[in-house]
Amino acid sequence: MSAASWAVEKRPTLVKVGRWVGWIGIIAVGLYLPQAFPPFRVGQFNTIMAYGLAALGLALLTGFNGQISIGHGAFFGIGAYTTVIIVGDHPEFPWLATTAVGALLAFAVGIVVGLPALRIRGLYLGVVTLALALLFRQALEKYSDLTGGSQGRGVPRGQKFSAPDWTGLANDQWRYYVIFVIVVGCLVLSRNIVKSRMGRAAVAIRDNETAAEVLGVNVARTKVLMFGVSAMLAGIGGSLLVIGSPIPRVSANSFTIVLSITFLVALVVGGATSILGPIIGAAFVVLLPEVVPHEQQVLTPVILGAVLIALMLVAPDGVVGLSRRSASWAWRMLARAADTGPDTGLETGDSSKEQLQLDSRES
Amino acid sequence: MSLLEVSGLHAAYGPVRVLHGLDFVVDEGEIVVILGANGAGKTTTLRSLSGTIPVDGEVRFDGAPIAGRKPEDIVRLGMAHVPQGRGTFMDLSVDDNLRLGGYTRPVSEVEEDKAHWYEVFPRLAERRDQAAGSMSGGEQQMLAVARALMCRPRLLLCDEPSLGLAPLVVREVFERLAEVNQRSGTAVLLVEQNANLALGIASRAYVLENGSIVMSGSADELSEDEAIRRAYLGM
Amino acid sequence: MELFLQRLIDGLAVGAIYASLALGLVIIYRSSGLINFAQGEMAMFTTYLAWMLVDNGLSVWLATSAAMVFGFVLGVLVERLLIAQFSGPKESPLAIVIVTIGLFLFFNGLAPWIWGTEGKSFPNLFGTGSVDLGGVTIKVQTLGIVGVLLAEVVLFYLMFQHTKLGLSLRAVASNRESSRLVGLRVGSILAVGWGIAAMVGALSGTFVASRIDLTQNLMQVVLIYAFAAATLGGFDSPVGAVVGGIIIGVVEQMAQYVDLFDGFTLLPVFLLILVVLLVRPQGLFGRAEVSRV
Amino acid sequence: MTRPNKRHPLTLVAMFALVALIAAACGGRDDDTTTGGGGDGEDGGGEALVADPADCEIYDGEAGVTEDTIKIGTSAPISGAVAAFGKPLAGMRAYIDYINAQGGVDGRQIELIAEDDQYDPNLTLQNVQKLVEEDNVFALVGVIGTPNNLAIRDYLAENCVPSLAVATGSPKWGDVENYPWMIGGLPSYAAEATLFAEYLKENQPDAKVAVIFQNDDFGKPYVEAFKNAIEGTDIEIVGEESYDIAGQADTTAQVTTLADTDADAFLVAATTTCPNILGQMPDDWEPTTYVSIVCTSRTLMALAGDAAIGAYSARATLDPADPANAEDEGIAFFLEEGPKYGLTEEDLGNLNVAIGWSWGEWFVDMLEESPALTRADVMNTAWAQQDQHFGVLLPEVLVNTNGVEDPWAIEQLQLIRWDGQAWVPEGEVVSFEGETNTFADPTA
Repeated sequence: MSAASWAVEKRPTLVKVGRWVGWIGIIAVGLYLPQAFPPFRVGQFNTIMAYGLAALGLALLTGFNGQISIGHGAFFGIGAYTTVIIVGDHPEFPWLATTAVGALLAFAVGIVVGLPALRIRGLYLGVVTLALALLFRQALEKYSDLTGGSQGRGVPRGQKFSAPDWTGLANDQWRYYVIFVIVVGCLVLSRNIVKSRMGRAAVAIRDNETAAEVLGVNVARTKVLMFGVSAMLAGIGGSLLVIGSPIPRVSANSFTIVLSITFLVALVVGGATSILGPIIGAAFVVLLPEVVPHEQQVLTPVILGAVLIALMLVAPDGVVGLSRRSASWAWRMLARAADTGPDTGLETGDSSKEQLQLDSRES
Repeated sequence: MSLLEVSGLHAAYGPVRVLHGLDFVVDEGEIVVILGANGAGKTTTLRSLSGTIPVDGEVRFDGAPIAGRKPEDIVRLGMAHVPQGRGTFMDLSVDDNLRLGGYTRPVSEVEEDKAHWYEVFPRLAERRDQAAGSMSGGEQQMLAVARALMCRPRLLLCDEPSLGLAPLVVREVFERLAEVNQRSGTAVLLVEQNANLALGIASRAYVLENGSIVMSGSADELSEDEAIRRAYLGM
Repeated sequence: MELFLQRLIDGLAVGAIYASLALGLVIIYRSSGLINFAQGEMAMFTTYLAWMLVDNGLSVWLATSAAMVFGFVLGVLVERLLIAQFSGPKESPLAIVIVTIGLFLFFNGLAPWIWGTEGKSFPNLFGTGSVDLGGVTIKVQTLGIVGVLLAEVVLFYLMFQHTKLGLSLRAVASNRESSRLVGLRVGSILAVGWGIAAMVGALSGTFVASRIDLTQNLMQVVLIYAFAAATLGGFDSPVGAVVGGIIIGVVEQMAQYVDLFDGFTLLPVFLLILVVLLVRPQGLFGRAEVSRV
Repeated sequence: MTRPNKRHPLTLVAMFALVALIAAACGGRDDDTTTGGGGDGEDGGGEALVADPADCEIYDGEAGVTEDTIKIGTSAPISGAVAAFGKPLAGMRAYIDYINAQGGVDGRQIELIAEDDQYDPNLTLQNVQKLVEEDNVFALVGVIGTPNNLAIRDYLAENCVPSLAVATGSPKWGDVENYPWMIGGLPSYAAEATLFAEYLKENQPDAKVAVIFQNDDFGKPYVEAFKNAIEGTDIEIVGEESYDIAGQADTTAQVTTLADTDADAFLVAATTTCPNILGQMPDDWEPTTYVSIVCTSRTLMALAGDAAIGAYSARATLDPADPANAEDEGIAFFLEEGPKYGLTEEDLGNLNVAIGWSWGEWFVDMLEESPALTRADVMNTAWAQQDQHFGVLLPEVLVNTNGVEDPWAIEQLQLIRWDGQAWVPEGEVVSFEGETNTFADPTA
C-alpha cells in the first residue's frame, strides 16, 4: 500500500489527530508569545483577543444562526464600561468579577434586543442593530456623568490589573495569560455550543427556519438565546479590552459604529462558520494599519472595504474556510494519486455548505 | 420535422445526476404528456427545456438548437413554461401578471390578448385588480396558464398543473388546457402524476422513471397498458 | 402654538431629506430584496463630483443633474460588477449586506483620499430666502426640497404603476425565476433599479451638502434616519418611505419638548421603529409577506 | 457520536493548570519591571523640577537621541470620520522638513513618526506605546484630540515622556501637578468662553443668552466655563440645548427652540455643525452671536452664507488665507517656505496647517533652548517659557509659562467679527496671562 493511499484511508483519524496537534500548537504559541514580545505588543495581542471574542459572538449569531448584528460594538461597550465603572467606583472590587458582571449585563441586554429580533427578521435586524450601535454612543454622551462621555472615564490613577508576586510575571504578561485562558475557555464553550443540541438547532434555523420549526426546534428560544450568548461574548471581550490595557480607560469615541463594522470585518476575514476564524480576523483588523505604509494610511478604510468585497467574492467562508477547502482539495489530489480513495467529490461541499446564509424575508 | 426535438438530454444538480439521456419529440399543435412519479425527473425535464438549469444534449425548437440558451431568450422563440407551483407574481395584480406574460410582445398585441384571455377565463376578469396571491389555487393555476399564453407561444410547458388542487378544479384546469390547445393550436407538453386526466387530453405520452424514458406511445395505447394502469391509474 | 407650527414645518423639511434618501433604499429593496448600506456613501461620492463641477464654474442645477447621471452609472456598475456576482446559487442576502458594508468603507475612505479631508461648501439649490406665514418662517429651501420630494414621489408612482420598466422592476422583486420565464432580462433590470436608486441618492446628497459641509461623513447620519424612515414606512413602499421620513423628521423636532431626548434624538426614533416593527413587522405601508404554497 | 460538551469543565481546569505551569516555568520579563524608583534623575539639576524624573520607575532621558538624529512621534486621526482634525500634521511635517534642510537641531536631523489613531483613544494609547517602546521616540508633539490625550496622559506620566503642544484646548491640560509631562498647544476653551463673557459684560451687561453646545468633550467644558464667567453678573442663560454630533444630522429643532426664547446673545459651542446652526436661525432673530474658535475656517463660514455675517469669534493666530495678514512675518515665512516642503496651495490657506507648522517651530525652539537634550530638560524648558513667539501667532501673543503656577502657553485672545468676506479684529488683544486655570478647574 502506498503512503498516499494509507493517508486517504486513515483520513478521519488523521484529521482528528491533526486537529489536536493544531490546537496544542496554537496554545503553545499563544503561551509563548508574551515571552517574545515587548509589553506594547503584548497589549496589542490582548486587543486582538478582546476583538476576537466580539467577532466570535458574531460568528455564533451570524455564521451559525443566520441572524445579523451591526451593533455588537454596543455589547462590547457594555462589558468595557461595566469594568471601568465598577473598578472606578470600588477599587477593591476584583477585576475579573467585573467581567462576569459585564458578561451578564451584555447577555441580558442581548436577550432584550434578541426578543424583537424574533419578529424583525433578516435585513431589518441589520438596520435595527445598526441603530442600536449609534444609540449606545449617544447614551454614553447623554449620561456622561456616569460614563465620562467622549472625554472618557478611567479608574483611579495607578489602579490596574497587576500580576501577583508569586507569578514572577510582568504585569503585561500576567494580563495576557489571564485573558488568554478566558479566551480559550470561551472558544471551547463556543465550540461546545455549536456541537450541542442548541447549536444544531441554530444551524437548522439558519438553513431553513420553517423546516426547523416543523422538526420541532424551538425557534424562538434558540434565536433569543443565541443572541444573548453572542452579546455575552462581546461583553466579555469589552471587559477584557479594559483589563488588558496598561491604562484602563474608556471613551465614547472608541464605541462608534466603526467598531461594530470592524467586528464584522474580522468575522468575514476569519470565517463566519468557524470558531478560531474570528480570532484570526481580529488579528487582521488590529494589525492591518501597521502594514499600510505611513504615507498611505488615509487609505486604510479603502483597503478594509476592498478586502471585505474581495473575500466575499473569492472566499465567502473566510481564511479558515479557504484553508479547509484547500485541505480538502489536497486530500482529493492525494486520493487521486493513491487511486484507491472513495469519491470525495461530495465531501468537498461541506465547507461551502456553511457559507453565509440569512433568514431573509424573501427567501 | 417536429416542433420540439430532444435527444440525449442529460441534467444534474451539482453532483447529483437527474436525467440520463432523454429522447422525445413534440409535434406542432399536439398535447404530449410525460408521466412519472415524484422524483422521476419530470420538473427537471421541463426546467432543462426552458433554460432554467444547465443541460447536456441536444434540444431543437423549430429546428434551432436551444440547449444552453437563457430562459429569457427561449421564451422569445415561442416556448412558454408554467413552472411547478405556478410561479405567479403573488403580490402583483392579475392584470399585471398578464401584462408581464406579454412582456416580449408589442403593447398593442398585449391589450388584445388580455381581452381574449379574460374572455376565456372569466374568473380572472372578475379579479383583474386583485393581488394574484389572494386567489384560490385553481384560479392561480388558470392565471399561470393564461400568463404563459400571453406571449403567444407555439409550445406550452406545463408542470403538474394538478398539484395541490381539488379534484373538481383539476378537471376544470385540464378542460381549459384542451380548449386552449384546440382554439389556438398551441402545442402542450405536460408533465403529470395524474395520468388519468392527462391521458384524457393528450395525444401521446412518455413514461419517465429515474431519469430515463421507459415507455412511450399514444395516449390510448398507454391507458390500456397493464403496468401503467397499475402504477398511475390506480387500477 | 407658533413654536409648535415652526417645529412641524422644520420636521417636514428634515423629513423630506430623509425621505428622499429612503426612496432610493426602497427602490433597491423592491427590485432586489436587498438593503444597500452603501447608499449614503455612494450619494456622498456623487455629491463630491457635483462639487467639482460647481467648483469649475458650472451652475448648481447642471452639476446636480450631472451628479444624478454619475449616480445612475455608479449604481449600474456596482450592481453589475459586484452585486450580480452573488446571484444564482451563491445568493445570500448576508453576503450582499457585507459587500455593501465593504462599499461603505471603500467610498468613505476613497473620498478623503481624492478630495482631502477638509470640508467643502456646496451651494444651495434654492437660494437663502424665506417666507413668513403668520410668525412661522418657511425657508424657500424647505419649500424647494419638499417640492422636489413630491415630484419624485409622483414620478416614481407613475413609473412603477404605469410603465413597462416599473412593471418589470416589480416583477423581478416579486419572483425572479418567473420573471425570466416571461422573458425579462433580470440582470439589466436589477442594474437599472440600482442605477435609479443611486440617482435619487445623488439628488439627496446635494440637498444635504447644501445644509452642512461636504465631507466624507456627509450622509452617515442621514442614512441612519433614512433607514429608520424606510423601516417605519415599509421597505417595499415608496409612499411608506416618504411618510416614514416625514414622521421621523417631525418626531425628531417634537422630541425637543422632552428633556430625556435632548441630545438623545435617536432614542425616540429607535423606540418608534421598534414599536412599529413589533406591531406591524412589514412597516406602516409595507405589504405583509404573502405566504407561499 | 461523542458528547464533547460533557468534557468542557475538565478541559477548562486542565487549561488553567497548564497555563499556570507554563507561565511559572517561563518566568517574567527581565527588562520590564526594573525595580528602584528614581532612575538617574540628575538631568534637570534644579531643586523644584516641574517634570521630575524621580516620579518614574524607569526614566530613559536620552531615548531617541543619537549623534545625528532625534526621533519624535505623534498620533493623529489620519483616516476615519474626523480625519480633517489631522490637518496640523501636514504643517508640522513641513516645518520639520524645513529645519532638517537647515541642518537640523544641533546637527541632528529630526525624524517624525506619525501614527494613525482614527480618533479612537484606544488606538492612540497603542500608538503611543509603540512609539515609546518600539520606535523609542524622544518626545511626542501635537497629539490630537482631548479624549486621545486623556487616554495617554497616565502613560506619559508613568514613563516620563514629554508630550509637547498637545493639540486640544481642554481645560484639563492645566493640571500640571498631576500631569507634568504634557503642555497644551492651544488656548483653553475656557479662556475663549470667558472672552465672550467679558465682551457681554461690557456691551450687554443684562444679556439673555441662548446656548447651543455639542454634548461632548468640546462643548461641555466650553459651556461650563461660560457659566463660571457670568456668575454674579446680570447675564442670564435663558435657553440651553445640546446635540450629538455623531447621531444627529440636523440641529433645526434646537435652534428653533432657542430662537423662541428671544435671547439677545447666542453662544454656539459647536465644531463642524456651526454653519448648519447659523443657517437655521430665523431671520427675525438677531442676537449677538458668538461661534467657537474652531468654526473660524472659511469653508464653514462660507457655508453659513449671509447668516454668518456679524458673528463673533476669537483668535490667537493669524489666518494665512486672509490677504490682510500677508505682511506678518510669521505668515510670510510660512507662505514662502511651506510650499518648498510639500505644502499644497490648499494647505497654505488652511489655518490648521499653519498651526501645525507653528507647533513644529515651537517644538524646535524648545529643543534648542533646552540645556541638554534629555526628556526632563526639554519638558522643564517648556514650563519656563518667557515671551516666546512663534509661527503664525498674533504678533501680540507671547508665550509665558511657569510650571504649576502658570501652565498655559497661549493666553492672549482677540475678539474678531465676520464681515461676510473676512474676520475683522474687534478691539485689542486681551491677555489672560496666568489666569486660565481660574476659568475652569483643570482637575474636574
